[in-house]
Amino acid sequence: MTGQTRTITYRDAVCAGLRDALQRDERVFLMGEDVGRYGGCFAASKGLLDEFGPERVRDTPLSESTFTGAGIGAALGGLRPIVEIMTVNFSLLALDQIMNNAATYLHMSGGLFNVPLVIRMATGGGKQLAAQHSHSLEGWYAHIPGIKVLCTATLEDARGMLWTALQDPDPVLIFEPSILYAMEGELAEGAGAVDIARAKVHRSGNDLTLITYGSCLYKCLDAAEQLSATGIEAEVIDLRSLRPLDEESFLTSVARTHRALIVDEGWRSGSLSAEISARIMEKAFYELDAPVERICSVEVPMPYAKHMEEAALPQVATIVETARRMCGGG
Amino acid sequence: MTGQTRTITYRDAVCAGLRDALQRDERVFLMGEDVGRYGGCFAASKGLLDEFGPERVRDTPLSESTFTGAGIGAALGGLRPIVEIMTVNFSLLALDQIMNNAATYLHMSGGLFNVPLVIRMATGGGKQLAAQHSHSLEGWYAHIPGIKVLCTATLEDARGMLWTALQDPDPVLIFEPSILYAMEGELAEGAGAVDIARAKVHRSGNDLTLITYGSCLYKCLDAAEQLSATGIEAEVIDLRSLRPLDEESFLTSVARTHRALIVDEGWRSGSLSAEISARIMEKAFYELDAPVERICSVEVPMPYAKHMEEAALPQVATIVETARRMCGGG
Amino acid sequence: MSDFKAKPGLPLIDREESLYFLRQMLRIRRFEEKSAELYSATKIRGFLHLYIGEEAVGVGVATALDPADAMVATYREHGHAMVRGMGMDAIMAEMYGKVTGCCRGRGGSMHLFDAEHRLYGGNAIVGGGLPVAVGLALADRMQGRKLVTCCCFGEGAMAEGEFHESMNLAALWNLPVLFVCENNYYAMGTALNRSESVVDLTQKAAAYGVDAMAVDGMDVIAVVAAARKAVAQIRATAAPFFLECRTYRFRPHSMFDPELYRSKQEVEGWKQRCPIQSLIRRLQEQGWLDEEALARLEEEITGEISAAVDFAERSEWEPVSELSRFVYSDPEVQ
Amino acid sequence: MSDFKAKPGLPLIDREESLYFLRQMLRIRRFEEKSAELYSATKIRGFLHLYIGEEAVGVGVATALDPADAMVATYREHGHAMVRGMGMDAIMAEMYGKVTGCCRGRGGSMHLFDAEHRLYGGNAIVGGGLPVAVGLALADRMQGRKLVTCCCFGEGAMAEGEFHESMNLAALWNLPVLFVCENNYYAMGTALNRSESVVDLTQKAAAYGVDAMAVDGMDVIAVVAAARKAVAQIRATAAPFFLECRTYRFRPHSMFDPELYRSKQEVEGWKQRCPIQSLIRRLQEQGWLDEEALARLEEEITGEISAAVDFAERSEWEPVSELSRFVYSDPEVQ
Ligand SMILES: Cc1ncc(C[n+]2csc(CCOP(=O)(O)OP(=O)(O)O)c2C)c(N)n1
Ligand SMILES: Cc1ncc(C[n+]2csc(CCOP(=O)(O)OP(=O)(O)O)c2C)c(N)n1
Ligand SMILES: [Mg+2]
Ligand SMILES: [Mg+2]
Repeated sequence: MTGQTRTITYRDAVCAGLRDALQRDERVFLMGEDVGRYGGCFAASKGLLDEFGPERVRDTPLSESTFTGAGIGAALGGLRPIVEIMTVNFSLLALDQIMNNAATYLHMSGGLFNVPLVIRMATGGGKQLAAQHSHSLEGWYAHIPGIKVLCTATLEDARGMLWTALQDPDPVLIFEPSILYAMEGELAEGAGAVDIARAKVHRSGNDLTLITYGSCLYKCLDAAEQLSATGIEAEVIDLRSLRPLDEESFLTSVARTHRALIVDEGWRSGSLSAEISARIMEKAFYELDAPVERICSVEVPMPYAKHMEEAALPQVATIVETARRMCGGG
Repeated sequence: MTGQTRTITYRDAVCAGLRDALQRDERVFLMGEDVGRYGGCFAASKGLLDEFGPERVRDTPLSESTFTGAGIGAALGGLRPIVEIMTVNFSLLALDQIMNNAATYLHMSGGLFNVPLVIRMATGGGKQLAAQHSHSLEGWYAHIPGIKVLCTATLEDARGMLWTALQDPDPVLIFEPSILYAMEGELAEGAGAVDIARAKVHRSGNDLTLITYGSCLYKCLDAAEQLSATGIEAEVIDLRSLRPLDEESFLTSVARTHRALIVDEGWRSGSLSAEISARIMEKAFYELDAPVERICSVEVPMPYAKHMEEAALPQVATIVETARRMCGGG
Repeated sequence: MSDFKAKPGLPLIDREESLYFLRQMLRIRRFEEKSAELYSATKIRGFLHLYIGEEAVGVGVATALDPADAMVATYREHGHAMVRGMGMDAIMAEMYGKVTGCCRGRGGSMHLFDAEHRLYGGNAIVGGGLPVAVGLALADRMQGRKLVTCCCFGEGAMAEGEFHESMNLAALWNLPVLFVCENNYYAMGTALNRSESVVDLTQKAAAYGVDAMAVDGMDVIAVVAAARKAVAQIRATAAPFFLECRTYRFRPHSMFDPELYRSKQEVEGWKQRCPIQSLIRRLQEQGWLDEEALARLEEEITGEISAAVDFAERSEWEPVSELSRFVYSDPEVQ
Repeated sequence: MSDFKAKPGLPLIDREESLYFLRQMLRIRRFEEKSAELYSATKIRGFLHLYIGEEAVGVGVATALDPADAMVATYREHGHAMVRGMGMDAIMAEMYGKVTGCCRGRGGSMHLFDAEHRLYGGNAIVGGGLPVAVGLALADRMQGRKLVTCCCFGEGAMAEGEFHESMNLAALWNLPVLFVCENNYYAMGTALNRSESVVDLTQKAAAYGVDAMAVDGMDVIAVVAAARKAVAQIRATAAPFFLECRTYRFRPHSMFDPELYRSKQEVEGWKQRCPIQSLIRRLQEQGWLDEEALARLEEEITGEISAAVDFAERSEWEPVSELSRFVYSDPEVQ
């Protein structure tokens, strides 16, 4: 790897990952609604149809359940499909295929049939798309054994997780926070596959652990900066893999900071944040100087109006405030 | 209410609740696969077709998404539909209608349209039905704002929750643990509607709180008896409503017992038990003498073989053992 | 399948009515043009799907319904809401996100609801409204109301399983649903022939024994005629009917669409068949509309739109404290 | 829709083959009779769906396939597994829940899998196998293998949206899927005419431009002939084909069904058309089978079954410590 970097968007990073996969392995193909001629509903596959042709970049009809199930079949048949479901909101139509087929084939067949399938989808709110288009269900998906669940918050991960996921013999769901597609940043020229088993510490600190993933990572990093100005040093952990959870990462951190705040865009009750809190309860209870807290989305179908949506989503100010209170400050 | 009781099965109790609802309100009708001529896949609606006719007891084609959505439409149109989805395993096909329509109509329309719909479904394992027919997803459903989620563990609740749910202006999901249909017990002659907002303490005790719902209630009660023999008095709480959660019930109990063990048939990670643990963490941390623990299903697609299924599900022995350890015993 | 086909370019037979169609189509057109402007000015956000080019369909179909009939539409439903009777004020304020919007700013462009006019959305999940429409029709029939539920959806929705399930259930149970396929030949960037193996969509209806008809969706007179026949048949038999309206959207799918998937010529070709221009031409040919009347009409509509924009601008935001209201009907439940 | 129809009661043309069909059908019949017994004896648990009465379909269709072709079936798939080549031992042990079962006892009756014979389940979600079959066909085609994927499902599954989506996708992408509808006229207790508005199921195929044929599913010779034509056409064109086999299940839906929804007479009427009895009659008429040969055949099958039961009885349970194995391929991942 050279030391050189380029400024690109998250969208470009996703696209580069897709291109890379299609180039490297002829068993890989991409299918989903409007991935081809339209260029992807977030323009993340723009140009790939021309580059790889309609056999390998397949526009599907609107039928989430069947093209997802077809991805399972194609994986069983020796290919390495990347199924794109435009957004998590539409994936509910494919849930039967995901939970009852993709997640069960290996176990149910006593090890005979594994399903090397990658399903990508955009997730999250923040774009005023209202109740049916703003779900953050990646943490909810993480409940399902038999699949792996990733969420790519950084350019590195958007670029590199796909290839690693494609090497995996089992179904992997990759969630891309849609609010990040336009985000710009620096990416190493030689960036490639990344590990998908470990969480990543984005900022070190000894006073409090902020545990998060996805687009809330940036809210946590902002909050950590503000906290630092008031003398509180927060450690910020991006989980990256929501299933399996790298619990060691946050348990180790909490053993040092003795305080944990989880920031999760999912609806609070039954969110991934609850699981993390419960694990800390079970495995680091005696390390805690204060109860673990959670900042999640308010439990409402997402409203359209901007001020209402902002009130529903986790915000930096709340993180700062809560963290300060937890650390005995204001 | 007379003091007299009758011996009936859980199945009969469900049936009596259905009959009652059909008799009391002509806007009520039942629809689902095989609810009519077959008599219900668990025989819970046997006889109702003859009694109420095919307009009010409607056999549907195999199309979970559409008959659930039609239930939403019928509720919007002034009826009080009871939609039966045979089992939770098939409800995945209807999840889009449940989450994107039933749960959102009221909020998304700014209060214009409420959806007075009841959806019933069987849930749970224990019958050697393997990976695609043994899900316990009621706790997972409890993540969704805009719906209410009930789970009926007792004859009283199987008999009485339906009518209360039908009075509710909003969508209510009622989960019936399929393992309980054959359970016999005593039910008061005059049994009727029951409250659906409160959890129920089935057994009092000061040493430990067992928090559960559904068929695990009986495992907890068994365990509590065994614990009692060794001098540990467990309080046993049946949550009954999984959304909203009656957190007061368990917080009050934990404030007294200082120890809580949650028993939940859902897969451990991201189960309702995690939410309960997290809430105790947040609201009763300083009351705890030991970390809250959870006994859940092992995170595997359910195997068919009996011994393997038993190993996957929460069992009395594990509850007893864990509770004793938590109380400083063996 | 039904054997009657509406012929294109029928002579206009009713002056009042024809002028009404023109007014409605123009109202939609100008309202949406203004909306696009306001989107660029960031007054309106989220997704905005314009109906421009397709106005004859919504106007034609809505005209054939009685006020008490029900409608379920998609995220491309400004037109439907307007023709059903919702005022521009309520729609514009909704798109501004103001509390005076039809849904208090909760829904936005994709989720217009109206209890008085029985508009049950505004559904942003493709195909998601179909089962709901079947249920509404069931409720009407079970309660002895001789009403029709009209369900509008794009041709793209016909690939979804719910279309099939809903057609089957409506036919099986004999439910008064008017299925209106707004076939604009594209689902976002996916052309009909890349979405359906059989592009004659009335064939799908045949598989369920549902009477069907295809009509020129660029000709409002033809759409009205077809829709009236369909509605009359539904009212007489309670059986569902499938009406395919062949139309075209002149604008991108939403405000984010680079339109890589179709040619400028194709779009231009369809624009030649603009439903508004051709009705104006026919009205002028018949001597029912002169330049002055048209100018007056445009002016009235401009006025109505400015008033709506004014209304939206002047309106209040819903207080944030109301956020959790309406998750449940009972304000105590959280 | 295709215009060729297999005629019922064709003369038997090949002795060897006809005897093979008989053997296969009898193997299924006797194996399942034994299974029902073992269910009552609580050796087998969970759901057990018997294919008795429908054997001609599975045998006929499987015979038309090449060993390298793929199959996806339902929870009523013992027959399919056997004809595809899975031994009775592996099936019986699976239903006992023993580690020597085809899926180590993980799947049971509803989930028979076989990598060698490309049997991809055994799917207990009605309609759930259809998209998977489409994907398998896609994989074969994209990798240049001229293979067919055969997907069996009941007529009840045709009401599910996934049927529609899968037919459309297979037709649109020209994928070599043989869709086999095992129309036994009931989905649990729901009669076909309460499940479908149009009961001529080949009409559904027409809506996707898929060639279709209906065949007497009680006549194995007719099923084989039809399936061979279908498979040949698929191999030649890669296009999907829809084959409806009209049949009947003689037994209850599963072991818990009181059969309130159909009359004894109806069941008896169909039993008169037992595919096994009628083949035996025809073989005897043609002088290709005498009592002795039949008795010998029965005896061989009885022996095969006892051996399988023995095998299952003698086999070990999978150690509980293996429970979490195969959740993921990598044993380290939990
Ligand atoms: C289930 C689902 N999948 C995908 C989308 C994203 N999406 C929104 S509109 C659209 C195209 C729909 O096309 P069509 O039904 O023809 O209606 P049109 O937009 O042309 O009016 C798509 C794919 C969605 N909203 N819902
Ligand atoms: C999606 C789904 N809904 C309901 C069921 C319960 N169920 C199992 S078999 C069956 C009937 C299926 O009938 P059909 O497709 O005709 O097949 P058959 O059993 O007659 O072979 C039903 C309703 C299921 N397994 N899956
Ligand atoms: Mg379209
Ligand atoms: Mg059947």
